[in-house]
Amino acid sequence: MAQDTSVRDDEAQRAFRLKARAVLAEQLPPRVPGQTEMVWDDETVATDRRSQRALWDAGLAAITLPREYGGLGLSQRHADIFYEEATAYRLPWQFGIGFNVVIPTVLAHGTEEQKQWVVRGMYSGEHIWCQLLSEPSGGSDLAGVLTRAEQHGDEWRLTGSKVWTTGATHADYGICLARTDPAVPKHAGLTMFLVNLRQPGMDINPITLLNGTVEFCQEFLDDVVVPDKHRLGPVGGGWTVASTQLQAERSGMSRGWHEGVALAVESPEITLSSHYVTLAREAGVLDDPAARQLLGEAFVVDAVQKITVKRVSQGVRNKALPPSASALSSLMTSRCNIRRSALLSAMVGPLGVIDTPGHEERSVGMARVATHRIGGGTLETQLNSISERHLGLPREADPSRDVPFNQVRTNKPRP
Amino acid sequence: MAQDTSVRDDEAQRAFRLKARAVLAEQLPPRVPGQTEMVWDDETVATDRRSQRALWDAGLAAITLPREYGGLGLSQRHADIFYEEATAYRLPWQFGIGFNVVIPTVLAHGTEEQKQWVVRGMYSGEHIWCQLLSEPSGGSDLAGVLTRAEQHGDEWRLTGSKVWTTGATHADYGICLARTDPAVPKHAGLTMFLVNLRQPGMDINPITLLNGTVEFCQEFLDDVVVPDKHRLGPVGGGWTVASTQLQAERSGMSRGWHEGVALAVESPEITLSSHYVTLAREAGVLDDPAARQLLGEAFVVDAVQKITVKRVSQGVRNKALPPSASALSSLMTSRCNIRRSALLSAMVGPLGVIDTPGHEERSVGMARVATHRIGGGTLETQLNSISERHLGLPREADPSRDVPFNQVRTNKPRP
Amino acid sequence: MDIDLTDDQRMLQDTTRRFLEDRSPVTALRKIADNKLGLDRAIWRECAEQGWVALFVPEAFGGFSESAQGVLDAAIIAEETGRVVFSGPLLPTCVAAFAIAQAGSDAQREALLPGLAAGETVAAWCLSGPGVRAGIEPGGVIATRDGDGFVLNGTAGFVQDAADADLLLVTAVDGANNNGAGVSQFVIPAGTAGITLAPRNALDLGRRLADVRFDGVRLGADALLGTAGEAAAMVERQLQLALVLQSAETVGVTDRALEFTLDYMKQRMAFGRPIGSFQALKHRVADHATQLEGAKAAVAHAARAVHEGAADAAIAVSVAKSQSGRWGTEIIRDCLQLHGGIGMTWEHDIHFYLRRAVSNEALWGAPPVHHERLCRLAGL
Amino acid sequence: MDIDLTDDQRMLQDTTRRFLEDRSPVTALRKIADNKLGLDRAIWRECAEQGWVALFVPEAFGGFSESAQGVLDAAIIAEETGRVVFSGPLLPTCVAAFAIAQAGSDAQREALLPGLAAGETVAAWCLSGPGVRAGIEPGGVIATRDGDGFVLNGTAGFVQDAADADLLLVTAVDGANNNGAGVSQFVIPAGTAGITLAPRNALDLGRRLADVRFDGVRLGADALLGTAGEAAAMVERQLQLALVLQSAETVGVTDRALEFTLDYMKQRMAFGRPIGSFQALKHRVADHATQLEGAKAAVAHAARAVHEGAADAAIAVSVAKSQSGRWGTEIIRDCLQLHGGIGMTWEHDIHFYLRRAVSNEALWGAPPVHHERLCRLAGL
Repeated sequence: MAQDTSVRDDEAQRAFRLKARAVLAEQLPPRVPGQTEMVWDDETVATDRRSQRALWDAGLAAITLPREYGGLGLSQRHADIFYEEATAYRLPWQFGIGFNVVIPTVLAHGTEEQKQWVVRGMYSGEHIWCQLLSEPSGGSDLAGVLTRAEQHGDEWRLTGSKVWTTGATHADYGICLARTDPAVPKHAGLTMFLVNLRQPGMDINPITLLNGTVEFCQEFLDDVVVPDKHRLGPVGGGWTVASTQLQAERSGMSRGWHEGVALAVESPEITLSSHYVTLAREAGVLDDPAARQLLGEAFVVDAVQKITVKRVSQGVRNKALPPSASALSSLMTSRCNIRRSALLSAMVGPLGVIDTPGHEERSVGMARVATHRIGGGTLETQLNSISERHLGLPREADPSRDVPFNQVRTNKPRP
Repeated sequence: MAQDTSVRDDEAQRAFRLKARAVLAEQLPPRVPGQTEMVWDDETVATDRRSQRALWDAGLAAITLPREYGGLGLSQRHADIFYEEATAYRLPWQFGIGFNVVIPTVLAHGTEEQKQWVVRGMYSGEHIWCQLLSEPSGGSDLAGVLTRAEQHGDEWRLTGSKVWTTGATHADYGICLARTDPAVPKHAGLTMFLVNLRQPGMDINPITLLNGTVEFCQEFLDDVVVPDKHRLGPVGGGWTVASTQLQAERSGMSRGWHEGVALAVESPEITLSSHYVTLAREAGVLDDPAARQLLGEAFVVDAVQKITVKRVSQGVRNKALPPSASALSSLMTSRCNIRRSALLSAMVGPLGVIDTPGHEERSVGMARVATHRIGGGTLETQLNSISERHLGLPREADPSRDVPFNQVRTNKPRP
Repeated sequence: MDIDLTDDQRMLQDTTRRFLEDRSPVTALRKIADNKLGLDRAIWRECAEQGWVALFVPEAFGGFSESAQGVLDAAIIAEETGRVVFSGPLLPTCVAAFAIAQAGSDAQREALLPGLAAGETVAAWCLSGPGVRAGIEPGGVIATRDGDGFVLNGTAGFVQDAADADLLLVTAVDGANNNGAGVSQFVIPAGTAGITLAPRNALDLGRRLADVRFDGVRLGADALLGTAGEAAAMVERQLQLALVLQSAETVGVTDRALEFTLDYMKQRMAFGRPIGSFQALKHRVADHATQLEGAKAAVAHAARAVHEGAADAAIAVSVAKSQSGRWGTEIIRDCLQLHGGIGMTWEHDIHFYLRRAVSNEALWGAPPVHHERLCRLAGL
Repeated sequence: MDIDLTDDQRMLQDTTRRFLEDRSPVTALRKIADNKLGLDRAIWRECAEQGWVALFVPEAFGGFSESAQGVLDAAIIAEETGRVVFSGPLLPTCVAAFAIAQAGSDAQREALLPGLAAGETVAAWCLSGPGVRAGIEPGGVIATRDGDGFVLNGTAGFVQDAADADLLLVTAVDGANNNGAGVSQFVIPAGTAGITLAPRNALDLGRRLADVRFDGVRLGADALLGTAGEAAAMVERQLQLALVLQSAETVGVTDRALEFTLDYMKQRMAFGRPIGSFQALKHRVADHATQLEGAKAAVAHAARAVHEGAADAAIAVSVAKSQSGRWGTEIIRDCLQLHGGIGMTWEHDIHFYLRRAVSNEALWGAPPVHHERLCRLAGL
């Protein structure tokens, strides 16, 4: 549970803590342990919008943001206090991408007017934001976007397709990278836009994943209109903006979308998963030394994943590790997921490939099928990032880097 | 044991078989099961030279080579018959690299005089041949050799260093790739030579490996003289010759240095290693289900290695697989060695890191240290070879390919 | 399969591949999965007309086992079924036909084999119990003597196509009054009184699995296959055949998945070049090709050993199962990864391949079960 | 170690690194290996003067355990010793000092601690037997009551620096006449009558290991450490300290090997470019860096948990051992591979690193031993 640091509060901090405690108790729903944080159903989204609005109205939102943009202008310590108090409540998770990715990007590259509008719209619970970044044709090559933006007077028209968007079904706005000049090298011809998702020409389709769940969307943009005042950064400066965005995404994933809350909620000690024990007991293998080897290693995998992510998060936050280290957490999580699925599958043998009513044994085999993660970039992106940014090995040659983009071999956009 | 196919012999083949049987029984030492084939001590080398001479004198050497170069001009079937009969004897293994690598290369690129001289010298037991190929500075980049050859009238002077040479301490000649023109791109400036190893300026040093054994040599060449008549192929044509050599080496490693004899000697059935069983019994873990898992998997690793190497060898021989497939055998062997060492180490735990007098348990831990193989190229060479030659994936870009060699960044030659 | 197929074998391979691509491509499986359909008996009849079961049935009963290389040819077919993640009852029906042809009475052979060979009769094989140790050992069903006949009690687990089967080949351990620790086999109509089915949702969307429960199922002496209490050796031979078919299928699944992954890597562009030109990806698939070659070698060796009744047949099938099972999953898992995001979607076929591989790895004894079996075969 | 060291800790790390690079670099180990030398007591005295053992010794007996963060600081030192594959008795001497400081009588503490702290006395720890299950459980030596004293019989295995030790910390299970299934500990001079040594050639050329045999070794009551039959909890705490030191050492070994491998990859050219620019190699070391970060996290967590006596200390040391042991070997094995041919030679240092990693993985319980221990700690 939360590490109570209230003994260190000064008077103002104490007052802030008590206000937060009262408002949270009155306005926010309780946290249900084990509940998925990012769940995109109408009811949850409505609840989260209400929660965010309540925090805003009570003066508990945008704690560390500058006052001139509607923030409270308080210290990181105040934010930590808020999260210490908030551990028992469901926070408005659906705004996490906005807070962690969109805000830093807009504050770094936006106009005064954009900063005002985005901060207020988001922190008041009105606007949920998403990222329109990857494209079906593009894979890991984010600078290779095919979505075109053409200027018509005071507005831009965007046409193309984006994919792997979290929350597009419920979001109001998205930041969207588009190509404004295909005749220059790929990084130079990009521009970033703030796009209204609720408009004609914007077709949003949930993607069914191989396990039948829906977590992401694909969007088709057909002459979607963006006023020029919603262009973020200069024309042709999109890659610089996207770099801020990607860095913010990496840091955010490393810290957690609601920074601090995960650390505060989680036990600092290593625990041995009772789920695995139940699995082993129900499979009847608790007395089998070979199965116990698999179980024991699964405990290790869990523990190492947890403490590595915690160490990296803490290191990046304290600047003991460079921001590039955050890819270590992503990769460790991928590797642990793969290994865990192999261990538990081996432990339950044939029981892993059938569904036992009322239990989740089926997930044992399903986890073997669905080890792949794309959140935060593919495995390959993480491996490149660690070796190049974190270990300082030479960057992979990119022969498409200096060629006019319209001369680069690309994939056809999928229909 | 040998698969006796004598029922299929025609009359001439029957006569050849009987002659081989008689000569082998009279002239060759028996095969000692488990004896290392390529062992470079004076006594073994002398024995092998005598054996080779005896086979030559009896008309049992160079069976399939053309008569004009001193061969017998007989069919592959005769060679098979010879190897069927030879399974009980120690064959002159030290000549294997000569037979399998040097002969095909010289027959493809040599002058008439060179062919005559090399075939007779080698098959009569007089000349043992080795390959002076890799260099300390070069690694897997074989076309990047730094050893220089300069022409002085009718002869060439070679200066540089070669490494990972098998048998240089006892060999008489070597084929040696050297750079004759550093001002052209790397593949274009090479020439191949037939070099006498027993001459001034040739300094041969055995290399002690990490486990204390000696299997390879490093040579320093300081103005070593090669007459121009011992240049193999045209000046600047060395890479073409080396390609033949490398292909011959790959095929030879896949077939085994004495083609056919390994297949004929080995049981066609899968056997479960009694060595592992002994190890498990002496460690006292035969009744431990977790240890039995490791033992059982070690049986699988052994069996898969054996039957994969056999399948690939047979496939390449019968042209059911392309020659590029031979790298599959090398890679499988590497992977199996690594996995086996991990399994057996886990099985014996602490006993793997101490030496038990009179037993080879120490090899369990030592095998963890010495899993790396460089025979036939590093793991990386095998992986490149399989993905590019066998699977047809695009070749790795080589930015040094088209640049004059003296403008390429290279490693300093080691002293 | 063998590295150099005979002309007949190559023709069988080609014919089977074309037949399956035409009549039962992966889109058929997608339709089954989307609509939760059961066994398509019409397709299975067509398969049988191709001679798939007839390989194990004597000519006198509608087959051609005398003229065919039963196990070798069946392994070629099984590998092809893997390439399309075929969903029919090849394995249990072939095992049943083999069992009845080898051990059945004249009456049983006459009554049952023609229907099996023609694809009119579908068989399911009840071998082991429903628990974690299921797979290669009988034990879920107990047979006790009852006058001239027998009574069966217990549950068989992971029974493929039990719901659609006409015939059950039941492997039972003998109760105390029935020859002690022996094993007996019975061939009985699926509708025999006292049998109930509990279907299980399977990870493999093309495999219908069920628990089959026997509650005091009374059988006449004519239901017995072979000699009571002495079926263990026959069961071992059936298991060997099943493992060859399963491992060959896994090889086909893996081979095809790696094949279309390589195609994808050659076509898919990133950073202006095909992703197959990235060395890290190339090295991964080089390892996959190598381990797959190992699985092919192991299955070819096992098929030949079982076909010829070689001394190492029991060992060879466990080696083939371990290698194909472990690496099938591992290779296709990484192939899915190599597809990037599209590989994670329901609309891409690769998850069907991976589901089959994971399922095959776990059924008929996961690799650990075969590692333990190899220790026992080594006399330990 | 912790991701954010205090200034004091950073200074300790720097000082220790410079001291070791100056006084005991890898060339010292090479000299030992080439000439089969024993323990260099002069160097060990210098190490002790750095305060390595004093961390566990109260000030009254020549140490400064009151002012130091014993386990945390010792782990920092152990990590540094790993970086140079140090060959001295850090682990057994620290464990002995810790044991005597915690459980010793005043007489024992007065007589023994000053010598240990000063590096004049070298200790060896006899914990378990010589067999495959050695590592974390007492059992090789049996103690039986003999009047006021005790008699020891049996063999302790894998005892580090036994041949050079002045002092043995012996962990014995109690014979039938001695409190049943309890565990007792004794601190005795290495030269006590009835003790014989059988040195074993070790894979790790910087580790001198021996079997220590006890044949009716008679001890007075003053040799007993703590209470007869009730040492189990103390032994567990000693084991936790040993595992922290060993795992921290492995992390140091691995960290340094990966570090010089990365340097090599940045400098070594092939095909006109540094080999570190090849993506396949880059991806391998990216994985290594990640698993090494996992080992660092696990060791840091374990050191803190043991230092603070946290509820998860027993779990944490097994996690640290499993992660550092498995990946230490695996990472350095591949680092050796990444060096190409030169890595295979005696003249390159990397084999010393790999030998230490393989040895550390196997001693004090190989990972499988700790996986089983975790199951027991989970109450299973």
